[in-house]
Amino acid sequence: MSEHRHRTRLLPLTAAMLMLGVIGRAILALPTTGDGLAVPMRAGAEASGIPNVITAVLLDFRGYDTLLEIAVLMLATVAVLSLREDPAALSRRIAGGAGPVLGTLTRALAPIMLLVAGHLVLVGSSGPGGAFQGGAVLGAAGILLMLSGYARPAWASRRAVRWVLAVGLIVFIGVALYPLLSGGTLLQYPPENRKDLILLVEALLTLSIGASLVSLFLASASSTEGGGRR
Amino acid sequence: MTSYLIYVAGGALLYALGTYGLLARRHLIHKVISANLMGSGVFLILIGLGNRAEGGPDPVPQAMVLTGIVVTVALTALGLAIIKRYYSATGLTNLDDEPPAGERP
Amino acid sequence: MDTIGSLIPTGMGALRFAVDDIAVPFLALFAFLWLVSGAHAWATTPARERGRLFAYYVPSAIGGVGVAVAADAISFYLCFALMALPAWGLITHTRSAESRRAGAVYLTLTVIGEALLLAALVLMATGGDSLLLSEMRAGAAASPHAALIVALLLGSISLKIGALPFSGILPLSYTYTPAGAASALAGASVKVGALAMIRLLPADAVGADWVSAVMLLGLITAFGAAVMGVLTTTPRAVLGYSSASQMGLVLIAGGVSLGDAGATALAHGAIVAFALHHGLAKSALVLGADVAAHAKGRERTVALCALALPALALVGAPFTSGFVAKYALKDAIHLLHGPVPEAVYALLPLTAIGTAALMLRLFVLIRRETVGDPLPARPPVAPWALVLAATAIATWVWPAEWNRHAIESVVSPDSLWTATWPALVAIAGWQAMRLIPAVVRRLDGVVVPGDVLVGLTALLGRFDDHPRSTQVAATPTSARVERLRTVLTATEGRLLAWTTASTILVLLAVVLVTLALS
Amino acid sequence: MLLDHLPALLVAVPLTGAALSFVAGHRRAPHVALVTAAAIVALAVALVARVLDAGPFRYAVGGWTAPLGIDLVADGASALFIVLTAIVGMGVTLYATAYFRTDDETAYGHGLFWTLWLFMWTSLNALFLTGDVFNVYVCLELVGISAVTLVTLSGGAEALRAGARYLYASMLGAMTYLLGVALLYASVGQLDMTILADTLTPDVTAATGLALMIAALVLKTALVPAHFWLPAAHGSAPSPVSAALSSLVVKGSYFVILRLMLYVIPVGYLGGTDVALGVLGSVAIVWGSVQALFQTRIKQLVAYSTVAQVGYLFLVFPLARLGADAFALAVTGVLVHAVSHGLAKAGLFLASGSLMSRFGHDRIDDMRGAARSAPVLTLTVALAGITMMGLPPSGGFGAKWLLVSSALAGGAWWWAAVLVAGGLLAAAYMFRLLAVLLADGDAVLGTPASAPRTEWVPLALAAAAVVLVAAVPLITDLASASNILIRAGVTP
Repeated sequence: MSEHRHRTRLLPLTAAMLMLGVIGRAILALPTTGDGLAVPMRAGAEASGIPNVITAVLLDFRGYDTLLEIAVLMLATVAVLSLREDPAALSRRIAGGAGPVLGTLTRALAPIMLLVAGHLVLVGSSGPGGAFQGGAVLGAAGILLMLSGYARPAWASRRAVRWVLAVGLIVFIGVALYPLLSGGTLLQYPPENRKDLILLVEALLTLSIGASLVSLFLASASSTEGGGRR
Repeated sequence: MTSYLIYVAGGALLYALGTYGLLARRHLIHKVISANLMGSGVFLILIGLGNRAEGGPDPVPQAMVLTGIVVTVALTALGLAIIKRYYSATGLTNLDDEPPAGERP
Repeated sequence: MDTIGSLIPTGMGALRFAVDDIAVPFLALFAFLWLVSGAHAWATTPARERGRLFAYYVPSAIGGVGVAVAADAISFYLCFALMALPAWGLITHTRSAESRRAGAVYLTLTVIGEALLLAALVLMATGGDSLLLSEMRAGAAASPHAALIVALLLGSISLKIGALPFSGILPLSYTYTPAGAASALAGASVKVGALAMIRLLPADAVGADWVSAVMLLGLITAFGAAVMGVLTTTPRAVLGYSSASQMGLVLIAGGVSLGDAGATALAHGAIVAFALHHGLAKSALVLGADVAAHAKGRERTVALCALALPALALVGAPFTSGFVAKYALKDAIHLLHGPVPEAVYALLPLTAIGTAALMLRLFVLIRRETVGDPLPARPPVAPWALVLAATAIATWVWPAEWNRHAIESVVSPDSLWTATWPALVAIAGWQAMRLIPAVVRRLDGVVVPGDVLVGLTALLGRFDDHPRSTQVAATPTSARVERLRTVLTATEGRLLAWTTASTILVLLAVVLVTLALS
Repeated sequence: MLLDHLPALLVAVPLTGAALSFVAGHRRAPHVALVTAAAIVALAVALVARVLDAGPFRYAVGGWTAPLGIDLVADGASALFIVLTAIVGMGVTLYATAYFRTDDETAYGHGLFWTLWLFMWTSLNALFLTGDVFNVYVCLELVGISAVTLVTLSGGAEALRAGARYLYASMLGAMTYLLGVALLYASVGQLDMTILADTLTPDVTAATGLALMIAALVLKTALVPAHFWLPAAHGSAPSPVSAALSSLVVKGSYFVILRLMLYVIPVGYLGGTDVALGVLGSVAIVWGSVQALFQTRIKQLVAYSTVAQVGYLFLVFPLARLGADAFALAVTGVLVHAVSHGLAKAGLFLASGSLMSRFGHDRIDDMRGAARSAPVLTLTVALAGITMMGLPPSGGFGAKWLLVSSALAGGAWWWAAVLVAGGLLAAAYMFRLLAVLLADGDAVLGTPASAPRTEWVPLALAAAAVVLVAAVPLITDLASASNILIRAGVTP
């Protein structure tokens, strides 16, 4: 039997159905309204003067989650890098290269994407946007460049790439610890330079996230020579 | 008032579907996709249930989902990297820990 | 309850040792025997094997000596375990299949004994706020679990001293052990069971039925082990059964000690007396048997004659240490009334017949034994001579209450006769057996060292291809183990397969939810 | 006052170390790791001193207290686990400096062990400190991703297969846990453990959510029958990783179960779940030990021993419902067990790793005679064995004593019987291993791949476990300073 044809298996199916039943029963037992923490969160956001309540939750109230989340992302990058087979994966050229159309298009698009990424970071504090969105656009630009045959620029040594990947997290930790000097707690930004600090962190995070996404792509892409081994 | 139930029910279905896939599908990438389905299911449930709040959706589940998505991305990236390396080391696309489906009694 | 500190007995985390009245005789005995036996072992072990033997001997000796002065539950348990577990390495020193099997049986029973002891100690400690043995023993009588505590302690002690049905543990552990180490095991290690009786068994905690039952068990062990010992084929096994038989007598004293306080004091005296007497005599026999087996001509004759001293002591002949010990035991039993104590009192002299028969059997076997294995040097005589000297005088000169009666009555014809006739009966019986050689040949070697235990393991392994032998313990049942291994690893393999395992996990989640909602 | 910020620093310092070790490159990363490890040890000791001195305290990250923000909670139990992690972590770091020394730049994940390891340390500390059930999810994933990657570090097919299984198990666990949090939050509307503990009322959704969370954590702790990922993962990882996984990572998720079951959830709220966990724990003790007895490869044996030892950790739950005395004794006992097993198992795994590199293989039966050529390692195995068997004066003995006392105080002798039987089974498999090492044999030893000086690290860890009874008073004090016992009404 081909391994692509799948035969339904009864026991796992039963388990999944039972799970569905468990979830269903739990959900149907809920009252139709439930505020959770919505009310105090909104009040808190208003008090601290952040217009977007979700941003307030992400960056302020539960900023610790976000710090660890950045750690998760960098960890995943490190993990994938540790699993790469080609030590030079980060500096290689992707097989094939680009035709004239893709090449020209990429060259035209890349600066615009850079601009969009920057914009997303800037609006992040008040509307939808932020480091993840910006980083995603930045990463996409990078991957596009790689796909069209560009390699890592010559000036970027291995050490420099590592710095770019880590700088977001390092600066984030630094900024998180900074309030400790003035008697605050971790991540308790002083109100006077709160905005600047967040912007600094977001900007560098965007850079690191973008670099992470490109690294993830490069580390797992097949090498130029001879494709993947069997 | 109970429109949230549509999302929640959809989420629960996705979750169960993903569970079945993670448990029963043999191909390694199928399993990763199934786990992502489970994740999407939970996210839908979170968002859906968060919509029961009066005066606009509860921001906390939304923040949780955003964090959850990043974590899931990280897990997925790691999963794909391992699968790729495993494939190149063994040529296998499954865990090879049980007889093929056809040979089972 | 205000603090958890109050729940955890004070002294947890500290080891306390003390030299008290009980400790002194045991400390003297254990230290002497472990040292002297060690000297013998050192001299008789080839240099390249010394490291391996003493890697086990030294910890065992440390535990064996330390246990005498252990004052709290934790140090007692520590020393008990430290002595008993490494002894496994002494038993398996020769690395033959039989010795490995003996080691496995020994280890299993020892670890079970440890577990019972631990349970008893914890139970005793939960009653009061002390880990001091003296206070725990006093508190145990008032504990609601007194009966359980006594039962656990008796179980543990029985395993240590080889009471029926565990009598096989002693011959099993001596048969394959090098002589020096065997002397330490036979002389010192087993006596820790006697020490445990004094240190732990609470007085007046359980009813007279218990006293009777334990005394009966002791008596049966004394007789039963003697019978089995006569039917085995190696000197060491005979010595092992003789130990079990003698420890049966100690168990009788242990039974008496469960009674009221007056009887307890006397019983403890008897236990100490027996420990000194039997520890020294048995060590002298083990070392002497080794010396005699490697001697030739006239030296051999001298050695065999010297060996008669500890043998006679075990029988309880007049002017020997056994005479003192028996007297102390009789005094203790005499204090109790009722059918069982009186019956035990009446039957006690008969046990000497069994012991005498054992000793006769021992001499026959030693004389029969031919020595094949070359030693680097002949076994040294000095350690043996030291133990012999100690056997001769220790119980008589020890400053204590328990030897006064014996010293007073040592020259009375009545007591001399009481101490002598069992030996004469045994000799008469032995001569009578010569008239029926066919029966003797058939019975010779009926009992394998380890008796019931080996029988039990053999029963479990009866699907094996190995033919059962009555002369040596069966070899390890490797085929059965292999089959079990296959079944278990295959089961685990199936359980570990992803789909099965993850499905079980999801079902487990469902079960937990169901339980949570029920 | 720096002492007030200890919880934040215990997360921030290793996290900084992780980022810097990545930048430093594979040659200088070990130095970064050593400096970081030393700093964490100092911080962990300070935390213990602080908790003993002033009791449990909360740390509001960002200045927002729960329910708005996330509170870190430092109490006796978390301080104990953090200091255990610090000690074992220091040992693993020292050992790894020799173990991963190689001139091949591409070996062992291109020298990224150090970064991954410091990430794992960060996440464990974070897990022991967090007071928020959603933050637990993030921490668990940090632990999971770093652990999975560390397992695959050798790059061999077996390690990759084990890593993949471990990853799928992690995914299943993560999703189950998150689903549980979603349901719990939908019902109660809170994420902070203390607030949850105060506001939980009988409710189907909340109970379902909590039960799902427990099930997910059980999977991550590898309690039978959810142990399916552990033997392969712990058995095929590089030895320093195995040590950290077996001794610390399973404790991370276990710690959350402990807090949930005994602190957040009122007794009886989850019906018979606590008894079910105890029963599974008993099954784990027997099944893990029996499997350990039949393993032919040394690290598999040690890994199955972990399956068995994890079982003890779950006996606390049925014992905890047997009254205040039993509760206090059981919690203290299980803390002692966690510490002693952590130390001994780390020593055992590191020693196994050294034995394997000395022999060039991992077959137990072919390690005869190791005692003569590798006495330090054999002694380590023996000392670890003492703890596994629960002989005095080891921590294993202290734990067994306390747990048996708890069972007897609660009048439930059958749990005591399980505990005592567990010691017997441990003796069986440890003696089997020791018998081979101590046997005579001409073990053919290659030149040690790792520097012999690192063999003292496992010895020190195992020896620490053996004398741990001396630390029982300290652990008792920490237990009294834990929120679990304070809430239960046992005040210091």
